Parts: sequence; C-alpha cells; structure tokens
Amino acid sequence: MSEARTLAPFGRRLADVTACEELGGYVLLTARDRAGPVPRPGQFYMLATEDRWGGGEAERPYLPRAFSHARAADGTLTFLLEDVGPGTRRLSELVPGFRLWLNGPLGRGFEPPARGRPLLAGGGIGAAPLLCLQDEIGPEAQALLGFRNASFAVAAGLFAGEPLVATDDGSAGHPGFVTDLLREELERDPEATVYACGPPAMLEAVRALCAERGVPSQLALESGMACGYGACFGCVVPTRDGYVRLCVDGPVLAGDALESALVPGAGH
Amino acid sequence: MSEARTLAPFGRRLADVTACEELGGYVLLTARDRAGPVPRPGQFYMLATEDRWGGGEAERPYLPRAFSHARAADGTLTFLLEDVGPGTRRLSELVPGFRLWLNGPLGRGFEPPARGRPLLAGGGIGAAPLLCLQDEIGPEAQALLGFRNASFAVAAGLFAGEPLVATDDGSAGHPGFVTDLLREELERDPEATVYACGPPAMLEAVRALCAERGVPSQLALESGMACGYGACFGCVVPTRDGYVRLCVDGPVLAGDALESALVPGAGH
Amino acid sequence: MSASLCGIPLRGPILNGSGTFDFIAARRTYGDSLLASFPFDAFVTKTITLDPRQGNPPPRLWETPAGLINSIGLPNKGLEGFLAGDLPHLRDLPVPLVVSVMGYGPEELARLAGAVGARDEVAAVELNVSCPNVESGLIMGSDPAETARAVERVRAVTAKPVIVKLTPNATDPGAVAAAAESAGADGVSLINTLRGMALDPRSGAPWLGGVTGGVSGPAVRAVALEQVRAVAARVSIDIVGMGGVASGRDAADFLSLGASCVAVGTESFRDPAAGLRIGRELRTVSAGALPATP
Amino acid sequence: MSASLCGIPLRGPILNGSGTFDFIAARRTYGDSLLASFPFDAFVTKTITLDPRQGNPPPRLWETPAGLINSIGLPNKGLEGFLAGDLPHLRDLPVPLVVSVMGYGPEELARLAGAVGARDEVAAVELNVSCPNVESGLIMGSDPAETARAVERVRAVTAKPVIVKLTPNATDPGAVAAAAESAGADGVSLINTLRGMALDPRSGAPWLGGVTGGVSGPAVRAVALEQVRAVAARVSIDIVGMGGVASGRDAADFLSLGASCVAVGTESFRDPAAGLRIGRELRTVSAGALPATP
Ligand SMILES: Cc1cc2nc3c(=O)[nH]c(=O)nc-3n(C[C@H](O)[C@H](O)[C@H](O)COP(=O)(O)OP(=O)(O)OC[C@H]3O[C@@H](n4cnc5c(N)ncnc54)[C@H](O)[C@@H]3O)c2cc1C
Ligand SMILES: Cc1cc2nc3c(=O)[nH]c(=O)nc-3n(C[C@H](O)[C@H](O)[C@H](O)COP(=O)(O)OP(=O)(O)OC[C@H]3O[C@@H](n4cnc5c(N)ncnc54)[C@H](O)[C@@H]3O)c2cc1C
Ligand SMILES: Cc1cc2nc3c(=O)[nH]c(=O)nc-3n(C[C@H](O)[C@H](O)[C@H](O)COP(=O)(O)O)c2cc1C
Ligand SMILES: Cc1cc2nc3c(=O)[nH]c(=O)nc-3n(C[C@H](O)[C@H](O)[C@H](O)COP(=O)(O)O)c2cc1C
Ligand code: FES
Ligand code: FES
Repeated sequence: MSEARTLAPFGRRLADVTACEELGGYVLLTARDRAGPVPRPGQFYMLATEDRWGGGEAERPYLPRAFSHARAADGTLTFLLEDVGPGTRRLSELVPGFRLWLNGPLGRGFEPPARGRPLLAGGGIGAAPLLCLQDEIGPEAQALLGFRNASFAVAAGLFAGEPLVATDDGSAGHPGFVTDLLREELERDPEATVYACGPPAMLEAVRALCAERGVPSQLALESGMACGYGACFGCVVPTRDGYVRLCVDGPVLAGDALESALVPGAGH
Repeated sequence: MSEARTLAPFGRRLADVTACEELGGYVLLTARDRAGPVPRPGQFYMLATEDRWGGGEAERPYLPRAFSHARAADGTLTFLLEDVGPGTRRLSELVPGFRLWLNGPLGRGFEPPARGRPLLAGGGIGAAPLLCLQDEIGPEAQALLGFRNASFAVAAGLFAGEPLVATDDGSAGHPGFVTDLLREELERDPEATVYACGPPAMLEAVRALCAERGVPSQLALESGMACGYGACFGCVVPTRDGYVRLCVDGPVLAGDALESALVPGAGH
Repeated sequence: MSASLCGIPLRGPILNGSGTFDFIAARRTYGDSLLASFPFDAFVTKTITLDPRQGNPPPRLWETPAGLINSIGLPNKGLEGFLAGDLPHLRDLPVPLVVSVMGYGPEELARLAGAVGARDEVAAVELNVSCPNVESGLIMGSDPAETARAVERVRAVTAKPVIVKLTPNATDPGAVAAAAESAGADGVSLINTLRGMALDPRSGAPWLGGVTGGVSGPAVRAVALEQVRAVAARVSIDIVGMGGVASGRDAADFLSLGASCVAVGTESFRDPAAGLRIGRELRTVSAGALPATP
Repeated sequence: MSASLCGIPLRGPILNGSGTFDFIAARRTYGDSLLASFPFDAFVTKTITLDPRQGNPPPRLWETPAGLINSIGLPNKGLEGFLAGDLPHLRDLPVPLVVSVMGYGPEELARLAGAVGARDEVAAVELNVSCPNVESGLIMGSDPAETARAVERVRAVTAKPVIVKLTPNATDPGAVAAAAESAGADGVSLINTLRGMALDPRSGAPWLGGVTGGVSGPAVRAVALEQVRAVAARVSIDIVGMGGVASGRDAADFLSLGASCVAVGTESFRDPAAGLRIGRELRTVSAGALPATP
C-alpha cells in the first residue's frame, strides 16, 4: 500500500507569515513555505512562532502545536485556527512580517476514495483538513459541516459546491448535529465513502454510524502531541491493534481500526 | 535620622505607559502612576510588563526588575533604561496603551546634602537617579557624566546646568573616565559632597577618591534583586557592618560604610 | 473560607513559605498599609538558628526558566537576636505566627524549639530539617530515622504544634513524613527547594557565591504536586503544600491532593500581595466545580 | 570537535536522551534526509524490556512551565521484537548505537544486556535503573547497593561498555554513581526525569493516564547541572550529562561541570534537528573563552 504520506525535509524551517485574518470565530493563517514539499490532505505540521515561544523566552507555549493545513498551493500553506489556549492565541496574533517555525508535513493523510461519492463531515475546526481534501477531489466531494453557531459557520464559505451546514444553536443551517446531515446523506447514498474530522464525540458518532452501515470511513483524530514525528510516544490512541502513535500512524485512521474514537485527553 | 524613604502602597499596581522612546543608546519610558506617592531621588521600583512577563506566560523575564526613577512629577514616572537582557528588552518594546506592573517606591534614597556643593557623578545608565536628584536640588548640583560613546552621551542633554561629559572613546566630551572629571572638580572644591551611581568599577573609583580626600559620598549601588522589599535576602552587599540587603538598607549607601563598592554579580 | 493548621484556626488557608516574606522589612517598605491587607492567613518566619549567621556570599540569586535558584544560606540574628530584636515586632502581626528553626542535630533543634515554643506570641514551630546533621553527616530531612529522632526530641520540649518542613531532595519523602508523624509531628510542610546550580555565562564558573542553591517557582510545581500526593498517602496529619504556587488554581490543586493549607513563596517576590490574590482566586475556584479540600 | 564515550570514538559529544528520538519513526517521516544530517553523534534507543509493553494509558503528556511531564510507561516490543524488528533498521545509523534496557531485577537486566551486548551493531548498553526492583520493592537506581548488584550481574555477561542511567529522584545520586563505578560500570548518564504530576484543570483529577510522570525540559536544567557536578566529584568514569539542554551554552555548562558527552531530550521535540544546532553552537562557545572540557 502506498501511504498518503509526503516526506518532510529533516528539521524545522522558518516560513514568512503572509496573512493572519479572522474568519468568523476562527483565524486563517497563511505562510510561505517555498522550499517545502506538497503535503497530502490530512497530514499536519508542528507550528511555533519564531518569537516568544518556548525555551529561550517563553514558558507556555513551550512545545510546538499540531495543525492540519487547510490549504496548500504554490508554496503557500493556509491554516485554520481556533484560539483555545496559549499556543493558538500566540499564532492568532501573528501579523505579516513575522515568522513561523514549521516542521512537516507529518503523519499519514487521507487515502483517495476507493468507491462511491466522498462525503466530508467536519465538526468545528475539523473542517480544516477537509478543505484541502475537497481542493484535491473536487466539488463533488460534498461537505457536511457542523458548528457551534453562525459565527463559526462562516468557515463553510471556504468550501466549494454547496456545503450543508448544521449549528448547535440553529443560528445557521440545520439546527442540530452534523451527524444528522450525514445520516440523511447515507440514507440517500449508502455507497459513499466518509471522511471526517472533528471533536471526539462527533468522530465517534460518525464512526458508529458508518460501522453500522458498512460505510468505509477515514477519521482524522486529535491527541496531545509533543513532537509530531514519533519521537516521544506521547500521542497514542487506542485501536483494535493496541496503542498507535497518532503522529506517525495517523492522524487519519480507518474507522474500522477503532473500537471508539473517544480519545482520552483529546479535544478541548 | 529621618530616612530618605517614601513608603510604598502595599502590593503592586498597574501603570499606563504614556511614552517609550529611544534616547541615544538608551530608552526613556514614561508611565502614569496617578495614585502613587512621590518617591525620593535614589529610591527605585520593581517593574514588569503586564503581558508576557513571567509565571503565567513567559519564562525569562520571570521576576520583576529594579529601576530607579529618573524623574517623578505630577503622577508621572520616567525611567531611563538600557537594554541588557530579556527584561530590559521587553520593557524597551513597550508602546503607549500597554501597562506596567510597578511596586514601589522602594529602598532608601539619597540624603539631602549636608555640606558644600553637590557633585553628581554618573556612569552610563547610572545617570538615571542623579537626574531626579538634580531636579530636586537644582542646577547648582553639577552633573559629571561618563558614557561609552557619544551615542549614549545624548542622555546628558536631560540634565540642567552644564553637565560635564566624558566618553571612553572620546567621541564626546573628555576622552577618558568620569572620575577624571570628578578628581578635577574635587581639586577645585574639596568641600563638595559627592552623589554617584554607575557600574561597580566606577563606583569603587569614586568611593576611593572621596575616601582619600575625606569627601562624603553617597553611592547608589546595584545588585541582583528578586523581590525589592526585603523578602528574599538575595540582594546583599558586603559593608563594614557585614552584609546588608540593598533593597531595604540601600540602594544608596554612604561611601564610608563600604570597604569596596565592587559587589559580586552586579553590573553587566 | 476558614481553615486550620494543626488545630490553630485560620481565617484562610494561605501561608507564606519560610524565608520568602519578611514582615519587619515589608513594614519598613509599606508601612501600616501592610497590616491592613496582610497577604497571609498565618505567617512563617525565615528560619532561625542558634547562633547568628551572615549567610552565603553574593551573588545569591539566579533566574532560571520559570524559576529561581537561591543560595541565601540562612542569614539570621540567631535565637537571642530573634527573641530580643524580632519577636517584639512580630507581635503586631494580624495572623498567627509560626517560627521556623534549624539546628545541626536534634539537641540544637530542641533547644530552639523549646525557646520559641515557650513564647505566647508563637502559635507553632516549623522544623527546617533540610540541613546536614553535623553529628551524623546525613541531611536530616532525607532520612526517616534521622527525622524521627529530631522530632522526638523536639516533641519532648514543646506542647505547641510542630510542623516538619520536608526536603524534596530525598528518595522517599513519604517515608520521611510517616516517620515524622510517628515521632509526634503535628504537620508537615513541603516542598523546600530542589538542589540546583547555574554557571556564569561569561566565566563558566559557578554563578552563586554558595556554588549550589535551591530551585523554586513554577518550574518545581509539578514535582511539588507529586510529592504532596505521595505524602498525603502516608500520613493523616496536616500538610502545608507549596512549590510554585502562583494562582488560585495552583492552590486548589495542592488542596485537592491532600494539603490543608498552601504556602506562597517565590510568587510573593513578583507581587508582594500575591497571597491575597491567590486566596481570592482560590475562593472563586472553590465556589466552582472543584472541591478545594479532599 | 571529536569526543569519546567509554572508549567509543565519536565525531562529537552530542547524544539523544533515551526515549526522546525514534530513528525508525523519524526515517518514516523524513526519509533519507535524516541520514544525511543525523543530529546525534551516538544514538540511544528507547528503553526496551524483556517482554513487550503497551505503555501507559493516554493522556501521556502535560506541558508545564518551561517543561514537560511524560507518563509514557516504556512501551516497547520486548527483547525479541527489538532484535528481530528494530535492530535490522538500526544498522543504517550513521553513528554508534547504544541500547537502553530495563529489567525488574539484576537477573532480567543481565539477560537483556547479555542479549543486546552480543550483537555487533551494539556499541554500548545503557541500564535504565529508574524502576522498582520487583524482588526488593526498591527503586534500583535510588539505592547504591541495589544499583551495584545490578551492575555486577550485567558486567559478568557483557564486555561492551555499560552505562548506568541515574535517577534524579534519589537522596544522593553521587553515592549511586560511585557504587555503579565500583561495580564495574564504564559510564553514568543523568538526569532521568524528575517525578511530577499535574491535575486536569477542568475535573481536578490527575491528568495523566499513569497518574504521575516525569518532568523534563529547561525547568529541570538547574537540578541536572547540580547533580552532574555532584556525580563528577565522586566518579572518574565517563558522564553523559542531560536535562533541559536547549543550546550550545547549556551543553558547554554540562561539559565544564565534568560531563564528557551531553544528551538532548525534550528539545528535540521542539526541533528534530536540535542536536545539530546544539553541536554547532557548542563549537562556537568552545572556540570562545570557555573551556568545553574540564
Ligand atoms: C493532527 C492534529 C491536527 C490539528 N489541526 C488543527 C487545526 O487545523 N486547527 C486548529 O485550530 N487546531 C488543530 N489541532 C488542535 C491544536 O493542536 C490544539 O488546539 C493546540 O495544540 C492547542 O494549543 P494551545 O496552546 O492553544 O492550548 P492548550 O492550553 O495546550 O489547550 C488545549 C487543550 O490541551 C489540553 N491541555 C491544557 N493544558 C495543557 C497542558 N499544560 N499540557 C497538555 N495539554 C493541555 C486540554 O485538553 C486543553 O483543552 C490539531 C491537532 C492535531 C493533533
Ligand atoms: C536599585 C537598582 C536600580 C536600577 N536602576 C536602573 C535604571 O534606572 N536603569 C537601568 O537600565 N537599569 C537599572 N538597574 C539595573 C537593572 O535592574 C538591570 O539591568 C535589569 O535587572 C536587567 O534585567 P534583564 O532581564 O534585562 O537582564 P539579565 O539577563 O537579568 O542580565 C543582567 C545581568 O544580570 C546577570 N544575569 C544574567 N542572567 C541572569 C540570570 N539568569 N539570573 C540572575 N542574574 C542574571 C548578569 O550579570 C547580567 O549581565 C537597576 C538595578 C538596581 C538594583
Ligand atoms: C529566597 C528563598 C529563601 C528561602 N528561605 C527558606 C528558609 O529560610 N527556610 C525554609 O524552610 N525554606 C526557605 N525557602 C523555601 C520556601 O519556603 C519554599 O519551600 C520554596 O521556595 C518553594 O516554594 P515556592 O516555589 O512557592 O517559592 C526559601 C526559598 C526562597 C526562594
Ligand atoms: C517522552 C520521554 C520519554 C522518555 N523515555 C525514556 C526512556 O525510555 N528511557 C530513559 O532512560 N529515559 C527516558 N526519558 C528521559 C530522557 O532520556 C532524559 O533523561 C530526560 O528527558 C531529561 O532530558 P531533557 O530535559 O533534555 O528531556 C524520556 C523522556 C521523555 C521526555
Ligand atoms: S507526538 Fe511524539 S510520538 Fe507522536
Ligand atoms: S531583593 Fe529581595 S531582599 Fe532585597
């Protein structure tokens, strides 16, 4: 099996920030990675700001943080961020002229669809890796996106085709969960392949839904990471084969490989 | 003896930065301390920036740093800083709108002159506490100021009267040491009182010069401080009476109290 | 949020760490505004010894990543100087007074504890056992038997509560705490500083006048939490938890691991009123989801 | 800047800390660009045990002020899995290979050391003694006698250099190092992680799946420097110094306190090529005022 994995140049490198803009409740961060290879959708990067991050000067954030690229084109990487703590805050405060440390692309991304129509199911910030997957497959990959409310749902505008939206508070699209939308799509098209990324509870609902119906699913999981390249054994998630390091054997795992997508300590 | 000490309000307080400007090789930082008491020349404050300093977010600087006020008027404090490490750098980067934590005024300042003409001998950034002393005494307090070069000597322009300047490289004023200027003045006026602040070697030269001639001197020393209010016993300097905490028994000490002004670990 | 320490009722659970707040010097600096908003619910003195000590030669401080190394060397006026010079001032404290003492062996400790314990102003005695026993050469506080011997001797000379300040530089602080409890201690406090050092970046020689020192501050918090948990599993006497406490959240963590009080040390250097802020934050945290006491 | 480790010539003095760099996984990620600029001058494997281990349940990581707590729990394929599955890949290493082993007692350690020491690919064996001896219940590495017994048994089964990885959670690491030297160790490495823990701010329960873990990173550097100094005063065998090394300046500090090599751990998580940068910076520092070796 050829893996959905682009090798990374060894070491970390500096990338110039070209834009950092609010997008509803999220931040869209763009940086030039001229020399970097073209990543596979679902792979990720370990990011840190050049200044005031870790070791020499700062306390927390100390370790780099993991982010899926939301878009990669012409030597430019785009990340979709949600400010949930000191690392994401520091990244959100970047302005053009500052620089990012980046290490990647890392891990194993999404496999190209083997059958049927691709359905992209995203929960919140989980939309990020699905965007570049849609960029690759084309607008026939239907996006189904769940958000807390209309302010976050603005991110759906990044997607091609007609993304279907659900919000927890009903302020945009379907009032309810993205899994409601997915269930409907699967009723209509039981031959689809599902790609999903989002919070643990949402991924677990997707996994169970697909397992129930024999629909293949590829789930991009999260877990706390220190290194991102298999060095620390810190990011393990339980699978049917025991613990695997999400940073080298994931972050994309086949739904079938999991008993449950509820990873202890993941999500915020 | 009534001490040259203004009591501080208990705790630290936030002050709005109103200006932060380069002045030759130094930085002049001004902040509103509306509620604070009027400090005595030679007292000092422990400063930290509100953001990205210590504990919660940053690594070094972690503890606050000690700074003499260079000027205090109408609820505004002015500090003269030299960027020598992470703390002074962070302070130098402040812009109006940001805030400072300040604790002070702390310690014992200069005693008013008991006899003769006051001579103010400053080495480098040591000019800072002499400026407010001159503000208090008036321009008859003659400033004698030594700097590395003309770029730093710009700070002499803050002083009233006709400050005499020496530079190490001769790029401004007298080529040589400020102690050369002081020796000349003392030749002319052996009844003067000397106030000095500067690096250890300069202070020691001033102390020896004054001791030799029986001229009273008040020296504002430096030492590494953690707390600034007598809590840690970390800032001691050796005196004829044993170690004293510079933050409560100084920073101004009588030259007579010292065997030597060369304090281990002080200066940079 | 009332609390108690070895039977002494306190208005709250926040103490200072010994050697990190000097009531007398702070009053010289802040005047009586200090009394009006005293930051701690009990006050612990800097450790005193039988004879006066100058302390270590400077430099005594080095800032580390999220911490501080100190090599102060217990400067103090000695027992007589303390009783005559300091104790009269300490009467003005608005909170109970704990006196920290250190001796080079059980006899010296007992003399000190007996003398300070006899004074009405003194609510409790803390034994700083992080120093070598000049008789045995062992660091008292890293050895359960040495610690027990010291506590037994002290127990015999004072009825005041005796708190043993544990050193973290020990293989098994829980065993030392258990030995202290069996020997009659009323409480333990931990952690003292971790042994550490730094080199002068310019000369490559040890920076500190005392060569080595003790590390404190947020850098040691994780170590302190683990040791408090280990000690709480071994004793039922009161525990004063400390080490890097900088927020009410941190204080709540120590309490939920089994401490009955929390001490603030290095954070007071950053903010003299840190104890007040931490107490306030703790009340907010405790009012929320988290139980503040186990 | 050439160096040597227990008689093994090295192109430089920078190693990785055991368990902080996985050559095989890194090669999957970086391909052969890793070989071209391999960041270490000798490579130390993650600790292996006789039987395979899953390791601790997640979460396994917690970021602390200037540090990291890990509770990994030594997941590994076991001796057979290592020899059959990993060793063939490790042949491609451009630098000497040190295999780290841990056993629940001297017999198990000896079996492991004998088996790996017998392989030509293996230049040296590191004994991780930071674990309880199931027979005695003591943490081997915090007790000089326990450590000596283990080293003696291992010494009998291999002629390859034996390095003992010391735990910092001991009253007197110098005494443990001296015992290891007397028992025939060729070197010691230190520090391993400091015991620590953290609570989940939301639930107040221990965050780590393994409840407690080990602290590493800049937060422990001052402690590591002091322990290296203390150990250097007691032994004349080679010392690998580590704990929070993040710059050439830090590496120079360890060397000037008596280490002959320096290992980089947590800093490699921030920058996979940290070893290269630190080696480069060290050469600059050494070219300056400071002697890099004592
Ligand atoms: C493969 C992968 C891809 C990802 N892609 C994206 C993306 O595209 N966009 C995006 O916004 N996010 C993404 N994430 C999540 C992102 O990495 C985290 O949001 C980020 O690491 C949070 O860092 P922080 O410093 O802002 O917050 P932290 O304070 O680190 O908190 C985030 C969460 O971590 C835990 N936590 C809190 N404190 C600590 C601590 N001291 N030590 C350890 N854990 C702690 C808690 O669960 C907390 O809710 C991805 C994660 C992974 C693994
Ligand atoms: C009473 C008093 C008044 C002062 N007034 C002024 C003033 O008006 N203006 C002014 O510019 N400065 C003044 N100073 C000096 C000022 O406090 C220092 O320059 C400042 O603390 C440096 O902090 P930093 O973080 O920038 O540099 P640091 O990195 O802290 O380095 C400064 C010096 O401290 C030592 N050092 C280096 N690293 C460490 C470490 N990790 N831990 C401990 N020490 C270290 C070294 O000697 C170094 O050269 C005064 C000092 C005192 C005591
Ligand atoms: C400058 C300084 C001086 C100290 N002096 C003493 C002392 O005299 N006696 C003692 O038992 N502990 C002493 N300690 C240890 C503290 O009481 C406390 O145990 C330790 O600093 C950990 O808490 P922290 O991280 O909040 O500072 C001292 C600590 C510092 C930083
Ligand atoms: C995630 C992680 C895993 C580790 N695993 C091992 C191990 O398997 N065996 C071992 O001897 N040390 C292990 N260590 C300890 C390191 O080798 C090193 O001693 C310690 O981290 C201090 O160095 P540092 O501060 O540079 O990380 C581990 C450390 C970390 C952070
Ligand atoms: S993050 Fe370190 S092994 Fe995965
Ligand atoms: S700086 Fe703490 S006592 Fe002076």
